[in-house]
Formats: sequence, structure tokens, C-alpha cells
Amino acid sequence: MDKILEVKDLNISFHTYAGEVKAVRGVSFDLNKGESLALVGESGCGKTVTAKSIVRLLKEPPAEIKEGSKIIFNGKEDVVKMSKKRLRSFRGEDVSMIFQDPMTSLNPTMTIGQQIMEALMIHKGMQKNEAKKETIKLLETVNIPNAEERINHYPHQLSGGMRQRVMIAMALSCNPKILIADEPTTALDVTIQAQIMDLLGELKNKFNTAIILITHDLGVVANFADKIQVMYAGEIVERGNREEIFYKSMHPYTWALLNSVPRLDTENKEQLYALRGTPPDLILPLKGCAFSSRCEYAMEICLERKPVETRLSNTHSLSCWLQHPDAPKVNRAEVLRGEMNE
Amino acid sequence: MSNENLIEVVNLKKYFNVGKNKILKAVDDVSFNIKKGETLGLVGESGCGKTTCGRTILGLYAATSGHVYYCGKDVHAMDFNEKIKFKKNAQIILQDPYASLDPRMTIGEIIGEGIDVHFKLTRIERQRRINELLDTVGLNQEHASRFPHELSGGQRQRVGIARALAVEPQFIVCDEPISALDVSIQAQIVNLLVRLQKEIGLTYLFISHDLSMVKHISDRVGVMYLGSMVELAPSFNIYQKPLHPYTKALISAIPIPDPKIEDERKRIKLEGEVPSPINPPEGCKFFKRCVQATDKCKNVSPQLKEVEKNHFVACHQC
Amino acid sequence: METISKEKFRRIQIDYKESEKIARPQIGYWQDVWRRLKSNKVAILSLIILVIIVFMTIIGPYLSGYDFKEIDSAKINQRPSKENWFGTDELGRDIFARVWKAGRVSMVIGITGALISAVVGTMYGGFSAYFGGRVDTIMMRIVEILISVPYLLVVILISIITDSRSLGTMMISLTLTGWCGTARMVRGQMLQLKSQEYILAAEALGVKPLKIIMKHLIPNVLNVLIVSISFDIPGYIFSETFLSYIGLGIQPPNTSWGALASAAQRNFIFYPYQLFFPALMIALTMLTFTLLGDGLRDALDPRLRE
Amino acid sequence: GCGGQNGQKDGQANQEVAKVETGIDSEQYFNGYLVAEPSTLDPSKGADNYSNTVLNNVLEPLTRLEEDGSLNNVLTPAGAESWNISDDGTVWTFHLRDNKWSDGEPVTAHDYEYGIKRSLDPATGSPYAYLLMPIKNASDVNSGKLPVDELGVKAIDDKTLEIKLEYPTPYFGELTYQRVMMPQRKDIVEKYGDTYGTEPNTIVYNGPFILNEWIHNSELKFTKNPNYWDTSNVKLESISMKIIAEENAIYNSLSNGSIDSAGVGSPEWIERFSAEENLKHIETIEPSTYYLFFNTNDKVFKNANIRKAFSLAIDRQELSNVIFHGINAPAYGWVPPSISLGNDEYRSMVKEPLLLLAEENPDSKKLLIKGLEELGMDTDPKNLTVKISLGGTDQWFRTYGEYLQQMYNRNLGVNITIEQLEWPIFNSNVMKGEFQIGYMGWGAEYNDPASMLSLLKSDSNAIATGWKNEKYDKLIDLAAAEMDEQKRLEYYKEAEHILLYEESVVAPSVYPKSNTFRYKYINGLGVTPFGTSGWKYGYTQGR
Amino acid sequence: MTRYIIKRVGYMLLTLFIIITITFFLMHSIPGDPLAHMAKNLPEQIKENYYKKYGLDQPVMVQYVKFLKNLITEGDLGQSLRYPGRSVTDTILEHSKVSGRLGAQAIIIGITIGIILGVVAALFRNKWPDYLIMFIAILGVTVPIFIIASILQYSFSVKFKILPTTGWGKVKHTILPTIALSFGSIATYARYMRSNVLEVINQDYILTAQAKGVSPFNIVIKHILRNAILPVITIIGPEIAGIFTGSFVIERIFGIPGLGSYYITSINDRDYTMIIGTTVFYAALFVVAQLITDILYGIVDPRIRVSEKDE
Ligand SMILES: Nc1ncnc2c1ncn2[C@@H]1O[C@H](COP(=O)(O)OP(=O)(O)OP(=O)(O)O)[C@@H](O)[C@H]1O
Ligand SMILES: Nc1ncnc2c1ncn2[C@@H]1O[C@H](COP(=O)(O)OP(=O)(O)OP(=O)(O)O)[C@@H](O)[C@H]1O
Ligand SMILES: [Mg+2]
Ligand SMILES: [Mg+2]
Repeated sequence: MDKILEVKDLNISFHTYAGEVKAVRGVSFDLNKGESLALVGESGCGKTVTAKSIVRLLKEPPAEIKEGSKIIFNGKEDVVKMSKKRLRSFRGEDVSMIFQDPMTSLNPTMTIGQQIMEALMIHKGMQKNEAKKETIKLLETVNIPNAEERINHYPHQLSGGMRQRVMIAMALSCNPKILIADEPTTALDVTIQAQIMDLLGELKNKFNTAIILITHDLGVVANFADKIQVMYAGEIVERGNREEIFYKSMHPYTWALLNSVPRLDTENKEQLYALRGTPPDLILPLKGCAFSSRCEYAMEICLERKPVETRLSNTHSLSCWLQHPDAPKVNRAEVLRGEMNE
Repeated sequence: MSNENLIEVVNLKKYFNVGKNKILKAVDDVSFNIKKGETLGLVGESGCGKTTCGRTILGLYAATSGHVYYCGKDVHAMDFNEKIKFKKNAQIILQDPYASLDPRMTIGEIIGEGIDVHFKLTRIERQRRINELLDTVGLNQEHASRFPHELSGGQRQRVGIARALAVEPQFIVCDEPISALDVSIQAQIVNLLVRLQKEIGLTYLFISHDLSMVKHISDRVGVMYLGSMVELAPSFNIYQKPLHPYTKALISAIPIPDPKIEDERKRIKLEGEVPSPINPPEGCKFFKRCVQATDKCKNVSPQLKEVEKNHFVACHQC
Repeated sequence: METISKEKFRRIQIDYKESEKIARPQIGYWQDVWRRLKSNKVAILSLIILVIIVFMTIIGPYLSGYDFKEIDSAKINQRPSKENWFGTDELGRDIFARVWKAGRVSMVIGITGALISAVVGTMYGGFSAYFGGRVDTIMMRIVEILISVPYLLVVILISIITDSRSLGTMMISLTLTGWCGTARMVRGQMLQLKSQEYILAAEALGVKPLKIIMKHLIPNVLNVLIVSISFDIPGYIFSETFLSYIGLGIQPPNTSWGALASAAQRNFIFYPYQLFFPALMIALTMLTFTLLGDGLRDALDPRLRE
Repeated sequence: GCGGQNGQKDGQANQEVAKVETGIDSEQYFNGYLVAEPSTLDPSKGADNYSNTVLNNVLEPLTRLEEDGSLNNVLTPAGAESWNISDDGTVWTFHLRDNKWSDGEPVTAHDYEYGIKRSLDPATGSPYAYLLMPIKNASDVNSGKLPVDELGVKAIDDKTLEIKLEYPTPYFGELTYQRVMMPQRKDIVEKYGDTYGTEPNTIVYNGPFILNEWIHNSELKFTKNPNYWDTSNVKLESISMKIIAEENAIYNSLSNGSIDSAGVGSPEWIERFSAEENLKHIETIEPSTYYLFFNTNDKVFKNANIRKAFSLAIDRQELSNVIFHGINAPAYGWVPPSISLGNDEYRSMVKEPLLLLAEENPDSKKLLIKGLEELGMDTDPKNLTVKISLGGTDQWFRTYGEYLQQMYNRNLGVNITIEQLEWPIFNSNVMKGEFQIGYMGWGAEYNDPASMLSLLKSDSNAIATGWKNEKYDKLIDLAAAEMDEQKRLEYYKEAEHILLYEESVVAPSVYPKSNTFRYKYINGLGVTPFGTSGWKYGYTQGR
Repeated sequence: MTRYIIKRVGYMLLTLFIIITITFFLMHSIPGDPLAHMAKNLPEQIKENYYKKYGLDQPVMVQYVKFLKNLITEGDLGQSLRYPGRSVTDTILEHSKVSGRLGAQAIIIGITIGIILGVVAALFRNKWPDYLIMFIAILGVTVPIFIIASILQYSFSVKFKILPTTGWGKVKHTILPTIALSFGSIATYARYMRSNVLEVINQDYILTAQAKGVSPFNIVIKHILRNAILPVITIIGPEIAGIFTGSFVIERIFGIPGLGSYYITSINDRDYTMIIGTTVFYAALFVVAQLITDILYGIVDPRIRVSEKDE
């Protein structure tokens, strides 16, 4: 398979008045053509920052992509070192991104039609009329009813979900090689969400588009992702394919995630399982494992040294001291409840 | 939960003017009640008017017609002082977290704002309260001196929650309060909401697309479609025996966090054209996408009727 | 894999509170602004220049050894020299002494005028925009009336009614309509802002209108307000000259930069230095305020936080 | 101010008239300027210099004031070929020459009669009508007490105009070239009504030039009038008058040759233009005086000694140097030098009274203290504060005020406040007597000392000093009706003596001068600024 | 929209009426009269005739009613007192055309250059182009227009002799005054633009546009300008009203037959009809400009339109 994107040792910091916030710390991963990669993890763990850095849309300063970080596109170009001019064609043509905040990401003074058409006209060289037709089509594919009317609406006249779909339509408009979708369906109801996910799947199959999906909805992940990476506090703590993460995951944080999902069969208003504590302050130096402060299975070593990555299979690896032969064994089945056990 | 109605919504309508004499009927004649201490879940297709409904209930949008009563008082007819008092009691968590945070205020100031309006606290007390709130929503105290743009999406959303909780309201409209949170924090927040409800009898209008969460937290669930309430029933009923065809489709589409199930399951796919809220059709608004539709559906708009105890549905076929 | 002592793999009890260390002191928006302004070299330099100008207006008139009002018919229109550092004017008066003396009046007028305008204009424009509807309609019509009725007539009337030459009367005449422009500007900006969701959020919290204007709207229009203040300063300095003519302004022998500049206008081709020095002072004042304003603008924008 | 004879002081310009008129340029045009827009070309309305200038060139008054070989202004026949005066000096009969209006109609005595009557008709509301008061019944007609027909003006026939006067008026001849006596066509006036004279085509012309184009506030364009009786002597074919109000713009225009002639008021520019080879410099004294005047009803200035002190304290030489850059001459008398009585300049016959006063009182401060004693006031000048009102709001007035302030402070030790007022307010304050010291300038309207001295008669409205002096009034009245020049001179001399030496009601400061620069190729234009020959004899040579 | 405009026109008439009334009584309550400009104290009789001729002998109230009647029934503003026989209406119409032409040129240049400079300054924030532009802006505001105009006149018509010193009628006559006039606007627009562009440039939707691969030029044109241009629109209102009433100083220096000299001198001359006339004219323009401004606000930023409607 062709590697379309290789991220190597990505380190990103924000310079704030109180010091350096190390938002992304040593993230590496590959992405193949036509592959979908799901990034899941704690809120604030650096998913968005990682994604934005791939399109080089972080504001620098205050952000800083640290020396040594590499984002190799298509096996040859390093995005970190791209010229401004190349970046412009890179964005949109090669990679496009669906942003997390649809309200602030849409220009309030342009109709949504204009905003989508703009992308079409730039990348597909369409004429106005053509682009308009195409825009209507796009809006229809993302399930916005009455598209002819809606293209004349301004963002503030749309509902949250509609704005999100406009963002999606915009990102889809230019058939990118990589699509980065940052929580694309949070504001959508499940029926539309399903349709959008189908649409993304189609894109993947038909155009061989590689997709990075950032989401909190494990249901969507289960349905869609080829590969899953679990992030915590700026690091990838576990990665694997669907089965490996859902059925064979070994990292306590992944377990916590899986456990937190409310099931349709649970009692009403009973306590949901929730991780206790808060993630570490990324300004402070991290000595041991970032998760150690909240980990039920934490050991002394966890506070002192960073765990090394352990490979469990070709695709499955994780960073946790529990994998150390000397560590006490934890029974996965005991930890996880219900149907997710195998 | 008591039997007293905290909120009564009567024939509420909210229309928007969208250019050249075009009227968009975002909320079109909706009536329901919320009891004290109850959680009413509100679900429905994106764009069906949930947000508008929630905001109109709080008087943030002027209603086109209809009434909203809070403890028997008409929200839209309150005078200035009553309104301020009402706002202490009724809060909203806005859907778009980022846009709803003033870019020039630190998180601490944003959360403190509501405290300043409704409580007289010393600086230290205030500080302590802010820290406490940050803590309850799972943020660091360090975040208090950050600006909204320096937070992640989920962190922003939690600021919105903390802000609403800060004034210690009795009623909160939660407009997709947990959409940007990872499941673990979602669970934290939902537990918090449930705990508060149990402890101090909070009432919620819980708008969300996460049906499992809605089911988990709600006593009753309302399903909206294109500005109207199409089904309203205890949450168990909605999930176990949905009556309205739209509800059925919705329930069937809930994704399950299990690859195997996901790979095999079948969803009811909704086909057909979605009508526009601008000049909506005469009869049933779901008519064109409904498999059971008849001529009656085409011409007569169905009214919400009680088919079972506490189970209301607006469909000619049920 | 290197060997690690087994000891290390003992379970430990975790303290969830530990993760909540307070890493840095909490600060508010304005503290943050001040902190960043302080670190802006250009802004601080401007502040220093400004302080020097102010200082010179206090001691400057006594430095050259000439009285600012003393006429010397033997020294008319002389170039800057060792004796008269900035030269002499058409009555043979020492320009150095005059420039600093004039600065007292001009600085006070320029700065207070601009500030009054800013305050009144912002509040007025803010209320008009925030309440909108009929309030806006009526408030803006009042502005239209104020702007359209010939200013000169009004000022003349004031001069006749009050028949006083106090600083107060002068400030009234100066600021009478001076704030209207600011009010319109602020109103425009606030109209744009008030539809933002965070205003809705504040309303939902029950924040009172005045507070919404003060805490949400004003900080967000400060950037244009700063520009308008920096334009108002020279504006007021020159307007004072105009008032002097009507007999309401600063009374001779006292003088101002505007008066010095316009005295020099007629013959600026022959004695450019007579115009240069007062004009330089006006420009310097505006420059420092502009730079300070730019620095403040940057400091006010949390997104520029570096 | 209007006409009046001008003392030509500059020898350099003397060759001017003597120039031979051969080899003149084939293209004859002249570019001039006006400082402001002429208010109207209706001779009965408006009173500004700018419209006067235009009217002089487009209409033919009965007479013109032309320069003779020695640059004296003489009353020469124009519309009238000749005239006679009855022995008692009360009836003037004008014999008109053949002339045509620009529309081809002949010019008749009726046109002149109509013009004068229209000016005095109360319905016209002419501001300049007061000049015509010597005419019989003029005052009653103007106040509506008598019908216009009763006015002492009558066209005997088409070519003869008879004007009866109320009393013999020695200077009546000086009035015959004023705008209010210019000929007007009844049919045209009636045809255009209010718009008469507001546009080039709403008036007819019988002067040397025709106004073709009038871009209001920008430019007036004239061409030679072929119907004019003396057209063969008119050489300029076209004239352009730009309206330029700004001093620097005028100088710039002169520098680059876009105008051919300009009056220059700034010493720096005078110096610069004097160095230009192709410019000639014409310096003339204007028939006017700048002065301070006292409110004699004021609690301080009712005392003559204090007034004298304030008059003498002015260092006129320094004032002339500092404020007027040596251009204007220090004034120690009330009547300016260029005014003559008969054929001689008044000033050359009468010594300036203030010189005498100054000789006798070398220390003005003493006079002040004496005056204060007389008033029973605090005699320390330090404790006296006096307000000087200035009727101008521009920078020049401010500088002037500052000068006066320092000067009085230095010479008398008193405190001065300066009040700068808009002219109409100043005017109104002064009329109401709400001032202490005022400052003004006055230009003589006609070439006789009376034009200056009668201003201070107690029934005159002109300078509101509130001063009343029977003896003075009587002297002026006597002089007005006195045809004997020697006697008149005596009357005037004594009056001026009372005014300045005894009473010091006004304190003249300078006699203004004008400096004109003109390209050397311009000839025949007349150098006296108020001569009324206009551009009639102008031509260019070697442009 | 139509209803909104009709309502605003109603308010406009009311505002104008108030302005006229205030101005009318104001000008009659200050000392001085139209004869004062002659600098001569004329005999009473002459004054009386004059006042009678122009109806100034009647009580102010009567004059006011008469003036209103003429204005409403015939649109007649009366005759100038300073320039006898000239209709104020005609004078204003004729001269405002000149001022309008000049002003329009200046405003177009001012806006274009001002906006460009403002954007450039913002894009190069705190670098030399920014400082250079700020320098220009400060000169434009602190150097009196008189000086700028004189220097232009001196250099271009005296030194280089390529443009006429004064006059009106041809394009060449308009060049220098246009430049001089536009100086101030350039400065103003540039500063306001800079400030607002900096604000907009940090918004997330600019990121979106960048992510779409929109070129920097198009980002400025399509995304930034419209969001940042509000202050410019705010200032344009009075400027448009101002261009038709002209600039006194510029007209004096370049001998331009605009309305500016009437506008200023009418008050000094106590030319009552002209004062009221120019005031009505300016006020009407300004009030209309304000209406247009408000409409433009809505066009530029649709969110403003909504809040306007919801009331
Ligand atoms: N401009 C900034 N300045 C300082 N810190 C920042 C800035 N932007 C992001 N961060 C911090 O970096 C961390 C990672 O943020 P990021 O937006 O990538 O989180 P995320 O994984 O996308 O979370 P979410 O799921 O909540 O959106 C967060 O802790 C956030 O507070
Ligand atoms: N300010 C507005 N102006 C015009 N139309 C609006 C406005 N706000 C909402 N609408 C319209 O009202 C309808 C309902 O919007 P609303 O935001 O209430 O939907 P929602 O149910 O919250 O959807 P979502 O789940 O996507 O947030 C939509 O069709 C939307 O386009
Ligand atoms: Mg994110
Ligand atoms: Mg919503």
C-alpha cells in the first residue's frame, strides 16, 4: 500500500505567558491511501492540534512545530518545510480539513453558497454557474434540504448541524487525497450521521481518499475506521485496527473509554463509569506516564519513567508499563463489561 | 420529580424572516410541559428547530406566538426585574461552545460573570467558586487564565457548562452539552448532571443527538421533526416501542460501539425529499419520506394525540 | 529492554487531587493586557517620549531664558540659532519657550478632548446599538441633528451666552459635537458585535445591558476606539485654534500648538521652522499615541498572545 | 472704500504712461484676479470692491477718474462729454456723448436718470444709496416720504441729464463715477427682475468690455465691446479675471505667470518679487487709516488724558515695523496722505496733530496716572485692566492683539485682555457700546478730507465712540457747504486738532500702503489702485 | 425593506424639520446682520430699506413661517442676501456639482488607497511597510490641508509648471485639489482598516479559507475586506455629505467654484438664506447618507440586517 502520509516524531508546543504548553509530544503514525484512521482520545489531548499541523494551519507563533518533527506527504514532501506557494496548492487540493467549530469557521458575511463555490472555482476551475450547480448537488449529498434556497443563506441562519454539513460539503468539494475530519458529525442526528459516514466511506472507496477521522463517538469509530489511535495528553497511547482496539485493547485508558459509553440497555440515570481526576497540565514537565495520575493500575515505575512502546502485532502497539513482563497482570475481561468482551 | 409543571410550553411558534418575504418556520406550534426535577430529552433531525425551541423557551428569542410559562409566569411578558430573576433560575448551555465565549475574556472571567450578576461574593470566595466549577467540569485551575481560543473544543464546551452551573439554576436547557467531549468526560458530565438533579432537584431540557445518552438521562423524550413535535413519551417507550416512523428510523440508526454489530446491522434508511421549513407542506411533514403514508397524510397535518398513557404521537397511522 | 527493578512494579495508590496542581497564577483579561503592553518595546518607548513631552511642557518654557510672550522687534523671524534654539517668530518671540508653553494647553485639550469624546461617544453609540429599534432610531436622529446644525452658530451662541473664557466653556464647545463621530463609529461596530453568540450567552446569564456594553461590547470595539482617539487628539488640538478665533479659546498671551501652527502658515515658505516645531509636536503627540495605541491594540487581542 | 485720488509715490513707475504705443503684441489679453466673487453686477445693489471693479469696466459712468501725466487722478469725461455746474453749486448738468448698449440700443440720459432713481428707491434697498444724499430730496425719497419722481434728477432730453443738489457739495464730482450713479436700462431691469445682474446675460453693457462668461467663484471672462464709443482706444481683446482668495495662491499664480499683476502684502514676497527682472513694483499709499478707537462712555476712557495716554503709548514706528513689516507708514493724523483738498494733498498742508501731542508729553504713563487721578481711581497702572476688542478672527488679528497686549504692558504697565470676535459680533458690540478699545480700518469713499472727518460727527453712525462734540460737528458742517478751499482747509485742520490733540477719541496707527507687482509687458493699466480707468487703456508689449 | 425605508424617510423629514428650526432660530439669535459684512455702519434709513426689501424687518416667527411655506410649497430657499438676486437653490445645485465632482474623485482615491494601505499595513504588522504607512497617516492628519495644498501648488505649478495654479473646467484643474483633499481620508481609512483587518485576520474562518487553498489576495478581497470594512462605511456617510458641500480651504487655494466657500462664509456674512440653504442641503445629504450607511451595514454584514429586523 502507498503511504500517503507519514508523521514522524511530531512535537508541538504553544508559547503562553506561563510557559510552554507541550500539546503534542512525539506523535508518529502512517496513513495509507484509501485508509481511514480514527483518532480518539481525551478532550484536549491534542487531536485537533495534530490535525491542524498536517495542514499547517496552526498560528505560528504562538504555536511551534518543534525541530525534528516531520510530516511527509506522499513519500517525498515534508509539509513542515513546504513553501508558502506549495502550501496553498497543497491545502485544498491534496488535503482538506473539516473544522471542529462550524460557526466560527464559516465566514459570517458570505453566503454558504459562495463559500462552497469558492473552493470549487479554485480547485476545479469551474465557472460560476457550473460551480453553483455543483454546490447545490453537494449540499444535497450532505442532506441539506432545499439546497437551492439554502445556498443564499448566511451561516447564522443555519442550525448547528447544517453548518457542520456545510463544512463537510466544502471539504468534499475538491476531492482531496487526504481528508481530515475533526469531529464532523457531532452536531448531526444519527440518521444524517449515518448518511454522512456512508458518504465518507464512498469517498474512500471510490477515490481512494485517505481519511483521518477525529471523533468521540465510538459507535462511529466501530463502524468506519480501519485503524484507530488512542491519544492521551499529547501522546499516542495505543494503536491498532478496529478489532484490536475494541476487543483486544490493553491500555487502561482505552479500557476507560470503552467503559464510559452508556449502553441502551443500562438503567436510567444510573452512575456511568467515568475516569476520575483530570489530565496533567501540559506545561509541567512530565516524567513518567502521562496517564499514571489517573490510572487504577499505576505502579511506581509509571510515575518515574515513560513507558516504551510495546508491539503486540503488526498493527497493534501500545505504551504501557503493564506490558512489562514484571508488571502484575490485569484481566482485561474483568475490567471491561458487557458485550465488548470476547 | 414532582408533579408540578416547571415549564409549560403552549402553542409556541418561532418564525424567522429569511429575505424577501420568505418566512422560515423553525418552531411551528409546539406544546409540552416539563415537570420539576424532570429531564425532558429533545431529539430530532438536525435543523428541525431544537435549538430555536430551547432558546425561545428561555426568552432569548422573542416568540412569534404562543406562550412559555415558568412556574406559571409567562416568560415573554416578564418585566425587567422578573427577567433577571428568571435568568438566575433558568440557564442554557449553548450549542456552539466557541462562538458563545467572548474572545476577550479569560475563562475565569467568563465563568465568574454569572456569579457576579447573581451573587455577592468576596474575591476569594469567588475565586474558590470558579475553581470549584472548573474542577466539576474536569478542567484545571490553570485554564482559568486562558482565553477561549487557547482551549480545545471539548474544553470550551465544558466552560459553557461551568458557566451555566455557576448561577445555580433550577432549570437548564442543555443544547448538545456533551457533543464535543470524549466518552469518559461525557460520562463525568452526565453523572454530574444526574447528581445535581438528585441533590437539588434540577430540571433539564436535554437536547442531544446522542440517543444513548438521551435515553440514559431523560425521563421523557420528545422527538421533533421540521418544527413540530411528532412524538413525546417516557424514554423507555421511545426506545422500546417507538410509534412514529421517524422515531423508528432514528432509533434504528444509533451506532453501536462494537465493530461486529456495526458491520452486520441494518438501519432504516430514510429516503425521499426532505421538505423545507420555508413554506412547509400542508399535510404531514414526514409524508414524503414515510413508507406508510396515505392520502390523508398528504393533506391533513396530524395532531399530537395520546395513544397510550403519557405516550403522545402525531401520526395518522398510529 | 533494560532491566528495571521489580520493586518499581508495585501498584500504588493514586491521589487524584495531585493532578490539580496550580501551575500558574490566575490572571484576568486586563492584567494580561497590561502585562503584554509592558513587554512591547515600541509602546514603552512611545510612552517615554510622551512623558518627556509632558515634562518639557512643564519646565520647557523656563529653559531658554526667554519669556514666551516677550516681543523683541530687533529679532523678528530669526532662524534657529544658539540663542534661540527654535528661532523666533514674527514678533521676535522665542519659539522654544512658546512651543513648550503652548504644549500645556494643547496636550490637555487634545487628550481630555479625545477621552471625553471616546467615553461619551462609546456610551452613546453603545446604548444606541445595543438597544436598537426605536431607541437607536431616536438616538441616531439626535446625532444627525447635532452634526447638521452648523457648529459655528452653536459655538457663537455659546460664546455669547456664557461670555466666559474658562477651560470648561472651551471644553464644552469642543466636545459638543466632537463625540458624534465616535458614537457613529462605535454604533456601527457594536451592531456587528451584538449578534454574536457570546452576547446571547451573557444575556442568558441575566447580565444587565450596561454591563454587557461595558464588559463585552467595549473591549471588542476598543481597537477602532483606539484609532479614533488617536485621530481625535490632533483634531482637538486644531479645533482649539478655531475656537480661539471665535474668542472662546485660549486667550492671548497664552498660546497653543494649533495657534502657533496657524500663525506660521502664512509664511511657511519663508520661515518653515516656525511651522515645523509646533507641527512636529502635534505629530509627535499623535505618533506616540498611535504607537501606544497600536501596542495596546495588540495587547488587547488575546489571539496575539505570544 | 471706493475711488479717491492716490498719491503716487514711486518714481519707478513714472515711465509707464510715457511709453510709446508702437510694436504692441498682436495678441492682446490680460489675466488678472479678484480676491472674491463679485456680489452682483446690479449697480444699485451690492457694495463690494470686486463688483465695483467689474462695473467700472463694463458700464460707462458719467465720468472716470483717470491718471494724468504726473500720475494725479483727474475727473475726466466718460459717459458725459462735458458738464456744467450752476453758480451756487447746486445744479449739475451733464451732456452725454453718443454711445451704444451692447444690444445696439443708444445710451440716453434716461438710462442715467433711471439708474440713480432706482438706487434711491427704497424698494431697491440699496446699501450704497447713502452716497447720493447730497442730491435734492434724496433722503426723503429714500425713506419713502416722497415719491421717487420728486428726486432732483431729470433727463432734460436724450442727451442731457440735470441733477439738483440739496446744498452745494464740493466733492459731488467724485460721486459721478460711483456705481449707484451708473446708467441702467429700465426694460432690462424689469425683464430680469431679481436676477438682473447675476449672470453675464441678465445685464447689458455700455462700457469698454463685455462680460461673456462668469463661472461663479472661479473666473470671469471679458471681451472688448465693439459698440463702445471709444472702442478704437481699447486694445485688450480679452480679459480673464480669476477669483483667488488665498494669498499664497495669488503669489504662486504671479510667479508662474498665470496672472499678470498682483497686489502683494507680505514683505517676504515683496522682497522676492522685487528681485524678479520682468516684474515691476508699484507702491502706492491707500486712502485709508487704521486706528484704535475708544469708547468715550466707558468708565475709564471717558477721560481724555487716559485716551491720550493710550494713543501716545503706541510706538507707531515699531508697530509699523513689527506688525506691518515696514510696509505701512506710521500714522499721526486722521486724514491719510493720499487725500487732497483741491489740487494739493491735505497732509502736506496740515501737520499731523499727534506729533505735537507726543512732543509735549514724552511720557505717556504720566498722562495715564493723571487721568486715573482725575477719575479718582487707583493710580497704579498695574491694577488697571483694559480690554481691546478685535473684529477679526484670523491669525493676523491674534498676532496683532498679542503685540498690543505686550506693547501696552511695557509702555503703560497696564494689563490688557484681548477679545477676538467675529466681525458681525464685534460690529454689533461696538454699536451697542459694549467695548473699551476697538480696532478698525477705514477707507475714504471719496477724495476729500470730509470723507474721513465726517465719520466722527455726533450724528454719524460710523465709528461708535459715543463721542459728541458740538464744536467739531459745527466745523464739519461749515466745511461741507464751503466752496472756498482755504477756508475749508482751516475748518478741517481745527477739527482734526480737536479730534486727536484735544480729545484723542481715535488713535490712528498706520496708513496702509499697497504694493503691486506687474509683468513689464503690461502697459497702460494705471497704477493707482483706485483709479477708475480700469483696463480700458491697457495693452501688452513683448509678452 | 421598503417599509423600513419609508419609515426612515418619515424620520428624515422630521429630522430635517428640527434641524431647520434650530438653525433658523439659532442664526437669528446671534448678533450681526447681513449688512455687517460691508464693514460700514450704514445710516439707519438705508438699513431699514434693506431689511424691508428682504423681509428682515418682520418678527422672526413670521419669517420662519414664510420660509417654511416657500420651502414646502415651492422648494424655494429664497435669495442670497450676500449675492443679491441669486437663488439659493440654484447656487447650491450649481456649486455642489463642482464640489461633488472634486469630492467624489478625492473620496474614490482616498478609499482605494486608504484601504489598500490599511490592508498592507495590517499584513505587515510592525514591519517597515506598517511604519511607513503610519507615518503617512500621521502626516495626513497633522499637517494642515492648507500646507499640503500650498506645497502641491508650489511644486507642480510654480516649480515644474505642469499643472495650472487655479481655475476650473478641465481635468487638469482637478488633479492637485483632488490629491490634497484625499490626504486626510487616506490617513483615516488606512488606520481604521489596519486595525480591523488585524482583528479579522485572526478569525477562524480565515483559517478555513486558507485550508481551502484560497490565495492570499483572494482571502483579502473576499474574506477580510467585507468583514473589516464597517468603519470605512461609517465614515463614508458624513464624507459623502461633506463632498457636496466642498472644502473651503481647497476651494480658496485652487480657485474652485465649489459650495465650500458659501458654506463657510455664509455664516460670517450672516447670509441668512444661504446659511439655512446650505444647512438644509448638508443635513438632507447627511441624513440620506446615514440611511444608506445603515442599509450598507446590512449588506456588508447580514447579521446586522437580522438584528435590525427582529426589533
Ligand atoms: N493556542 C493555544 N494556546 C495554548 N494552548 C493551546 C492552544 N490551542 C490548544 N491548546 C491546548 O493544547 C491541547 C490540545 O488541544 P486540541 O485542540 O488539540 O485538543 P483536542 O484533542 O482536539 O480536544 P477536543 O476533543 O476537546 O477538541 C489542549 O490542552 C489545549 O488546551
Ligand atoms: N437566526 C436564524 N435566522 C434564520 N433561520 C434560522 C435562524 N436560526 C435558525 N434558523 C433556521 O431554523 C431552523 C431550525 O434551526 P435550529 O438551530 O433550531 O435547529 P436544530 O434543531 O437545533 O438543529 P441542529 O441539531 O442542527 O442544531 C433551521 O432550518 C435553521 O435554518
Ligand atoms: Mg479538537
Ligand atoms: Mg441546534
